[in-house]
Amino acid sequence: MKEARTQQPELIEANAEFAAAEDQYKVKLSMFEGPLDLLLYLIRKEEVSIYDIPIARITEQYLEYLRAMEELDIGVAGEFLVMAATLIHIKTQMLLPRDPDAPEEVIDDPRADLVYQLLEHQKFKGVANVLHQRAMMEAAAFTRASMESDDDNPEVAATVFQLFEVFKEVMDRSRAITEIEIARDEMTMAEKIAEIKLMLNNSSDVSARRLFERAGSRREMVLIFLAVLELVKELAIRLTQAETFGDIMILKRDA
Amino acid sequence: MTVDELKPIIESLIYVSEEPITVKQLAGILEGESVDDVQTAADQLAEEFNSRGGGLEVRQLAGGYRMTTRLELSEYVRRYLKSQPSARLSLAALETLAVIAYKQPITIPEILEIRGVTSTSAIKTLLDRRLIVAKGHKQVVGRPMLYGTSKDFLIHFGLNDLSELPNLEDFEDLMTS
Amino acid sequence: MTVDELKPIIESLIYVSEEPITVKQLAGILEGESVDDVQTAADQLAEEFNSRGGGLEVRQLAGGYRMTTRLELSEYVRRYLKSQPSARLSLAALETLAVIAYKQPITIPEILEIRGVTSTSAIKTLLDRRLIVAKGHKQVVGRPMLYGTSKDFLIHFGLNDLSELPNLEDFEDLMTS
Repeated sequence: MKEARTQQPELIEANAEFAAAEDQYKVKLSMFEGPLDLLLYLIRKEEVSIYDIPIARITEQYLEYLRAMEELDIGVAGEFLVMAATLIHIKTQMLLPRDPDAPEEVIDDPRADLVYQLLEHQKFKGVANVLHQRAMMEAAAFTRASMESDDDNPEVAATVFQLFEVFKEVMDRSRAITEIEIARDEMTMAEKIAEIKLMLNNSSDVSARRLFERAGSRREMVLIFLAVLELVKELAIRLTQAETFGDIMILKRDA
Repeated sequence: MTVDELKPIIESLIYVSEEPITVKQLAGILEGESVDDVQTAADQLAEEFNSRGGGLEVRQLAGGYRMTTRLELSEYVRRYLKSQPSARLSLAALETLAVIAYKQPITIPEILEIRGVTSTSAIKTLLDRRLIVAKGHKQVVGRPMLYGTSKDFLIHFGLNDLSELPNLEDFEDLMTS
Repeated sequence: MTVDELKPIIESLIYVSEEPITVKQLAGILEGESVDDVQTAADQLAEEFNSRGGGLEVRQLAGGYRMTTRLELSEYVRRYLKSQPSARLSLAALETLAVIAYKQPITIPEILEIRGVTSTSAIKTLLDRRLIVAKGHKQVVGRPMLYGTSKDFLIHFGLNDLSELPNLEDFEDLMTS
C-alpha cells in the first residue's frame, strides 16, 4: 500500500484548493467534514508537530475559523462547538502549574486524548484513500454477462434491516386498516364473559342490542355473541324477547 | 495492433457480451482495426482457447462468438445451479417472513389478520426454502400449526440469535438526523 | 479424479458462479473429492489460466474464486457495455467504512466518538449499498446495533479477506512525512 502514502488525491486536492484561495477563510465548510479535519488542516498549515501541538495558537486559529464560518453564514455544526470547548479546556489545563515533585512519567499531558484522536482519525483518512483507489481499480474488472439461470438463483436478497422495514410496513398498514381490531386483539371470550357477568351484577337486565353496539369491531361483536351463547349454555343467563324483532334482554339466572 | 494484441481484448469482450458478439461489433469497439484482422484474431483466439482443454469454450453461434462451459461438463454445472436457492423471494413471501420473524411463534390465521391477505403459498415457499419451520400446534380451537424461523434463517441473515434482529429503535437511529 | 481432471470442471464452475465460489462449495459439487485436492486444483488452475496472457483472470476474492476481465482491458469493455462507473462513495462514507472495517463490530455512538461527527447518513448509504451489515446488538445500555463489513465489501474493494486491509499503523506518520 505504499502508493497510498505518496499519492493522496483527496488531500492534494484539498491543499490545492487552499493555496488557490486568496482569502483562506473563504473555505467551504464541506471541506472539513468534522472538527478533526479542521484541526488536522490547521496543524499541517502551521507546520507544527501533532505530538506537541501549540494548543493556544491552534485554539485561537480554530476559533477564528469558526467565527469566519459564522460570518460567511455557514452554519457551524454542533460538533465544531464541542471541539472548541474541548480545546479551551485543554488550554486552561495547560496553564495550571504542574506539581514539581511529580515524576515525569506520571504527568498527564492534557493534550494526550486529543492527539490520540487526531492520529486515529488520520489513519482512517489514509485507509479511506486506499479504499477509494482499490474501488477504482476494482471497477475496471468486469464479470460475465448475466445468464438465464442467474434470475433463478439470487439469494433471499434482503438484509435484516430490509426485513425490519418490511415488517414495519406490514404493521403500519395493518394498523391503518383495522386499527380497532388490532387494539383489541388481546381480548378473549373469557374477558367478555366476565364483562357481561359484571354488568348483570350491577343491573338485573342488559339489552343485547346495547351490548353489541359497544363492540368496536366485528371481531369483538363475534366474541360478545359467543360469550352470550356460552353463558346461556352454562345456564348463567337467560334471554327474553318481548316482541318479534324487538330487543333481546339478557337476564341473570338465579343459581 | 497486432493480431496477438487483439486476442485478449476480444476474449474479454466475448466474455462480457450477453449475446453472441459479431466480428462487426468487435471491429466497432476496436476502432481503426480492419474487419479482416479482427476476424483472424477472433478465429485464432477461439482455436487457442478451445485447445487448452479448459472448462470453457469460445463457440461460433448465431453469426457471433460466445463463451460457454464445455458440454461434457454440463452435469457439474447443473449440479451447481441446483445447489443454489431456487428463486428470489416475492414481496408476499418477504412480508410473511418478516411477520413470522418478529411475531413467532405464529399461526397462519394470525398472519392473515396482520397482513390482511392469505399467506399460504408464501408459507409454502418459506418452508421449501427452509427459512421457517413448524413449531407445533397452538392449543386453541382447530389447533392451528405454529410457525417460526429456522436456523437457516439465522445463517442467511448473519444472526447469532433472534435477539439480534433490528428493532424499532435501531431503525429510528438511522432514520433520524 | 486427478488434479488435472478437476481443473476444467472448476474452471466451468468459477465461470457460472455469480459470486466468488469457495473451495468448500466446489468440493460440495465435486462429491468424493478431498478439499485439499480441490484447493490444489483451483490454485493451479488460477495460475495457469492467468499466465496465458488472455483477456480474463481467475482471482481470489472474498474467500472464493472469481473470473473477471483483466483490469487493463477495462477501456474496451466499458466501451462495449457503454457502462458508467458506479457512483463513487463520498469521502465521509469511505472514512466511516474505514472505521467500521478496522473496528468491527462497532456501534454508531462508537463511530461518532472516533470520527468526531455523526455518521448516520453515511451508514445508511453503506447499508443500502450492502457494504456493511448489521451484526446484532451490543449488550450495553440501549442495546445499540453493531455493524460490520459484508462479503460485498470484500468484493467491492478487491479483497480476499479482512487481513488484506492495509496496516493501520502505516498511516501514523502521514503528517510528518
